[in-house]
Amino acid sequence: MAELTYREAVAAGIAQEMERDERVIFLGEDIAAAGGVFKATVGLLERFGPKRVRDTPISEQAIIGAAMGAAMTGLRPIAEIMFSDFLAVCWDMVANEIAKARYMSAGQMTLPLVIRTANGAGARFGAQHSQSVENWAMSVPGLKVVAPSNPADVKGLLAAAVRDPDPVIFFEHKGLYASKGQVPDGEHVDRLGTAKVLREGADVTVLALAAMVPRALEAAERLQREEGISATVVDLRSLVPLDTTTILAETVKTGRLYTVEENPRLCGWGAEIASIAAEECFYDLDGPIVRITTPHVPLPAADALEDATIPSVERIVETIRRTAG
Amino acid sequence: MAELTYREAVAAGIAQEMERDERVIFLGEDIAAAGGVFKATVGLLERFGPKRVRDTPISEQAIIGAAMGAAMTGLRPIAEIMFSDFLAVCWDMVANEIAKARYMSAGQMTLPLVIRTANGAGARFGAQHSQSVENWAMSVPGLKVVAPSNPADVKGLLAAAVRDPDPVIFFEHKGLYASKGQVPDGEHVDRLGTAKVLREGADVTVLALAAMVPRALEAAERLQREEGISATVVDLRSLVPLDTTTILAETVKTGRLYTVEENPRLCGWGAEIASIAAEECFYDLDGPIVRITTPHVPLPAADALEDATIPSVERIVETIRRTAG
Amino acid sequence: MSNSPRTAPAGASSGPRVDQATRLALFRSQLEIRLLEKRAYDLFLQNLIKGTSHLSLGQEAVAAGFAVAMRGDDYTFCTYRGHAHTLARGAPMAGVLGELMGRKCGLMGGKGGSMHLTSVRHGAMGSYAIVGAHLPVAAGAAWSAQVRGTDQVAVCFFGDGATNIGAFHEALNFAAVWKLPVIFVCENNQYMEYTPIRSVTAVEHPAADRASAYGLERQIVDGNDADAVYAAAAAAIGRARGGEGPSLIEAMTYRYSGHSRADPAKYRPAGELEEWMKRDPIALYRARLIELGVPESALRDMEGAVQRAVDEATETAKASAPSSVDVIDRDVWADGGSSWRN
Amino acid sequence: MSNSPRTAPAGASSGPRVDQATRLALFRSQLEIRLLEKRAYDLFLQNLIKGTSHLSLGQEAVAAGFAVAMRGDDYTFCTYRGHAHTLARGAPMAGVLGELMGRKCGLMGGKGGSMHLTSVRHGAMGSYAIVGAHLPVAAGAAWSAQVRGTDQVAVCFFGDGATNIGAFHEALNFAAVWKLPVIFVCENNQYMEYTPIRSVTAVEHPAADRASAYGLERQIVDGNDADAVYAAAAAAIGRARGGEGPSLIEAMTYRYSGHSRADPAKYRPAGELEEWMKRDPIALYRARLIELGVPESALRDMEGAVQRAVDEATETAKASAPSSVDVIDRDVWADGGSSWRN
Ligand SMILES: Cc1ncc(C[n+]2csc(CCOP(=O)(O)OP(=O)(O)O)c2C)c(N)n1
Ligand SMILES: Cc1ncc(C[n+]2csc(CCOP(=O)(O)OP(=O)(O)O)c2C)c(N)n1
Ligand SMILES: [Mg+2]
Ligand SMILES: [Mg+2]
Repeated sequence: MAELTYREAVAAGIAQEMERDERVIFLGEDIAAAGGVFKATVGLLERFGPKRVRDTPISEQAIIGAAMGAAMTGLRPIAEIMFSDFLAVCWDMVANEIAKARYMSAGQMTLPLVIRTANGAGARFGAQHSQSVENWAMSVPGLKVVAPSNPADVKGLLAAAVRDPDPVIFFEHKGLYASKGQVPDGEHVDRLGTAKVLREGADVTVLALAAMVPRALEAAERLQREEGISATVVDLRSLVPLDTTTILAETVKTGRLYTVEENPRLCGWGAEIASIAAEECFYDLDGPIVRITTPHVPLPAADALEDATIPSVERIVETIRRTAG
Repeated sequence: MAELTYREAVAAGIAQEMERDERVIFLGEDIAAAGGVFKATVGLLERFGPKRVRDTPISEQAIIGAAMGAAMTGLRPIAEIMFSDFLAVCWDMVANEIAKARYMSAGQMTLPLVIRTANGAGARFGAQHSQSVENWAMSVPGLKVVAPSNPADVKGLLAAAVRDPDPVIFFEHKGLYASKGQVPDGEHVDRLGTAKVLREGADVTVLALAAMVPRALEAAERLQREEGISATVVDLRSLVPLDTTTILAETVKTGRLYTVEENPRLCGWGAEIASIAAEECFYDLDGPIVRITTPHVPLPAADALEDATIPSVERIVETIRRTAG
Repeated sequence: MSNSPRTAPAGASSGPRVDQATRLALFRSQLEIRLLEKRAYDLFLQNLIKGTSHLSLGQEAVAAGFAVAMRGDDYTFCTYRGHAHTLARGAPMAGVLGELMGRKCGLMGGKGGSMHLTSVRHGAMGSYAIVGAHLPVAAGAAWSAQVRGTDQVAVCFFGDGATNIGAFHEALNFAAVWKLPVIFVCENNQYMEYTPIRSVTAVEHPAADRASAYGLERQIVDGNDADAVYAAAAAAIGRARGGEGPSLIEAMTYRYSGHSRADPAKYRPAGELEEWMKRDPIALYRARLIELGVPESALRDMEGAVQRAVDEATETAKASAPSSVDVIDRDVWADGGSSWRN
Repeated sequence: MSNSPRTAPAGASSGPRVDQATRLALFRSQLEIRLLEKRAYDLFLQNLIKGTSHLSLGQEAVAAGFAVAMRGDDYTFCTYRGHAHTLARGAPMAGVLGELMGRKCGLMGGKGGSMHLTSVRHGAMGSYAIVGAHLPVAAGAAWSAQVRGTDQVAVCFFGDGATNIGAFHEALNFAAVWKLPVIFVCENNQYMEYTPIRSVTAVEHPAADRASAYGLERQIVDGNDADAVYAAAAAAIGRARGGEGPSLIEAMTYRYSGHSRADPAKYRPAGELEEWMKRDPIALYRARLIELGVPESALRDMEGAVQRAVDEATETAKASAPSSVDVIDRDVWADGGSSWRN
């Protein structure tokens, strides 16, 4: 085990896969010479050379289209979209082309590619650089969707994403890049589609993703301490495939389901999971399903405003305290 | 009252508003000289002239961006995006620019504009011309979302959308363009954010949108006749604002909630509404909430395949029969 | 904009001499497209083809000229108007007609439909129905060839209307900067759906007049002359294979039918179609072959053979069962399934 | 790419003679930007400005040259690097600093932040943080002026990097075809974030070398010379007001600081910054004014006045309360609220 930051784990994961498989290539804006604007890809150019690690123009449609063309002809591209908000400028490539190519061609094409992107709030970047848009990807059939909460998962899930034969949208949380954690030494490959139960409790089940995971854990500790409420906390890690087995099993155990979501309220992953639970384990529920989300507003920029908009530990504790009774 | 087709109601709605308010202007591909590829805008160029009704290049970002610029400087543009799938090529304009401008500017700007677009399946156009993407718009704060199911609503809600001071994405269903219905004579303006109870029942509440409305109604008739199950059918009409008052009231009355959705399964409007119900009227529910949706796959093209993919009357009847017991 | 191309085919004189076998291949390819698409048209009228469909009648020389100049392992990317390009690369006629008819024997078993013809084993890497989207994808395939060190090239066909969309610009710059072996071919048939391209474009030649914006040579070719297309194609492909980077070629042509099945094409000025039909690519080419000494009987034999092939393909497609509903939840993922949960 | 502009300012000689009052306005505008942004930089270091921020130090002449040539009711559209343009249109300094500091007195009360400065009453129609997005929006504002029959113009500023994104292409063609009164101004500061523009662009001048693709004149201007910018601006604005359509102008300049707060700009070759600083727009302009006979004391007075204004604005912003959380659910909709349900 070694301690790495979340951003170092990104570079480590890419390096591990580029080392192993020469078909893996990497492109994006400022990712090569500069090592990425979040410094998450430092050293890759030096190590793998300009043929495999390339800076691009500001042309997101070209970046993603090029990844698609490369993937269908035998390579395994990783493309970076600097901020997940910019997926909107190449959304056609992602949602209409990449997601559908295999299906439309009746399996003639596979697209083993990864789109890495910095998601989420916390840096006071304002409404166009802070969104959590994993639900955009989740809503489109044909895309796998991953969002790790810690360095070990970053490396392991990124490796799994690169090895996966299907397109994976890999949401890194920009608020977590500086966070540290133990990462297994040597080759580390995780499994897509597996949630992790981080804490077992008896009263409520709390689902969280990415930067909401540490907040949910801290809220669980406080709920235990201050209210005697015992919470299970599940880190979803992957939205597609979705580990409904774990999710439903953990929900049934406590009978009370909560989601903690950074995305704006409407049609988030929490809505999807809440409605799966309301259909599939309705009779095991002991009370309302409660989603704790960012309100349905664009994100404000000022620190005081941003902090008050995204679900905080305080808000999680307060909501569960109020409703879990 | 006059009988109009759904497509005629589009032109009638636009004409009514252009007549009333000279700030209303209209742009899009093939909308002027050709009267629209769905013939939904026939006669507008002749009536209002080339200054107000303009054909554009195939440049969706320019079309939507131009509408935005015009709206913030005193006009009330209507922009057509020929197929709703193409919203993906201008998604940045819609989701990142238009949706957020008022908020980011702290109310300095308002964007009274309408984006009309042909949504939905049934024409055997395949995966890139048949999607139902109203949930894309619903998931973005700052957009109003309307999807009418009949000619009267088309005219009335389109007029309301044009008069609304906020951006409205107006989803016309291409499978309904040829359908006919009575439309009130003279000026007709409806209200956004109001669902309509089309049929009252005692056993189950069925929510539907656009082309799923006639199917839900037909299914309700069959359920009554064949199974003795009495269904309330609600036409949502508008997703944002969402008429939760009507939705929850009708859900509570029967205790059983169903959605009939054309969108692929994950994160659709049904997921949002199901989770609102699972939170807000949990104790009034008598059984699982069931979403009847298109499976989470891209849409196939062949007639036999497309028909078997989208929720059919048969599938609605069958699902409710099986689960409502 | 006048009806006849104003510019001499680029590279026509300097290009490779076209030999007899190549000429016959060019003729045959055009014939196959023409006769198959005419059949497709008949099948619409019989309501055996549902949905939409976009024919290339009148534009056959572009598809043929390029396909004949390409190598088996090169890549073709085309639009919804892609029957011609898919056929020209060698995809089976029954597979094309079957797809249009929604039959099991269709290239994609009916899942893709007319607008998405794909035959990877023939290098036909998909037909794309969102205008402009495939230009970056073609650049990516070319990048892949460059990285893998093969000398494959990618050829990407698109309409005049596609030149005004953002993806065009991004792909052209990207390909030029990375010197990718990709050839962008604008089939300028003068119209988008119903709107003349000249009414919405800032320059007269929507592709060629923009080549310099990407450091590329301005190239216009007579898209109704298969030899001219072939010569331009061969030259551009040669440059791409040789590491000299991309080309942008504007082929001037005309579509005889409406934009799609739904379009009676009433927006065309009287006489315009007739003018273009005088320069029908297949009639012109047939006359040229005869002038060059090919016996008319040989051409008649070929015409007969192609017609029989189309007839047979039609029967095969008609005899094929409708697409089977159990493919609906297949092939979303590489494991063959569509499951998004465990 | 050499450090000094190679092309004489377009229209500089043919442009309007710049009178003394205009010259003083140009100087003052540049000073205001420079001194305010230096202050902003200090406030970062004191951690009073959080989040990111993109300074225009070194590029002031472009903002000043255009703003002085514009009319009060004209529209400005700019990027995240928009402090300069917003100030130049007359937005209050305290409003700008307050926004950067997340204070109530901010132009948008802290809701937008540094990258989205907007002051509609000054014609500053927003700062846009997605590269290229505002070009079509500016075209739309120009279209609106055309439709409403006013002679307002829209001026749209963007970086060299923005020339490779799709929206650039769509907006330019759209504006050209509709002959819209919009001026597209590329501030070529040689770099995108960390990557030199020349390494990812197919032509040397990313904007000017593409003007012909939209039927526009190739225009390059010395972006460090406020007079040259002013002259080019006045000429383009005059054409736009006169119904002669859009212009595309590439202004050659350089940013002194890194791309944003996070960037120490280590990627720049040694000496490059120093070369450019020799041609500092404000120093150059000051020298010119003195050469033209403006007494140095007058300039010193102005410098003092501007510095005092910046100091005052700083105090006002510091004294202002932090943005109030009750604005979070305001102003999603025109009714002032954020409710998506009844
Ligand atoms: C992004 C996008 N916008 C609009 C359309 C609708 N559409 C399909 S084909 C077409 C016209 C294309 O014209 P052109 O590029 O000249 O090709 P042609 O059909 O003439 O071969 C349009 C507008 C689309 N498919 N994609
Ligand atoms: C679509 C998009 N892609 C990438 C970015 C990230 N980004 C912000 S500024 C920038 C560089 C822009 O360079 P340029 O256009 O030259 O403007 P400058 O910052 O030099 O003024 C990039 C890549 C973005 N904001 N939007
Ligand atoms: Mg065309
Ligand atoms: Mg720059």
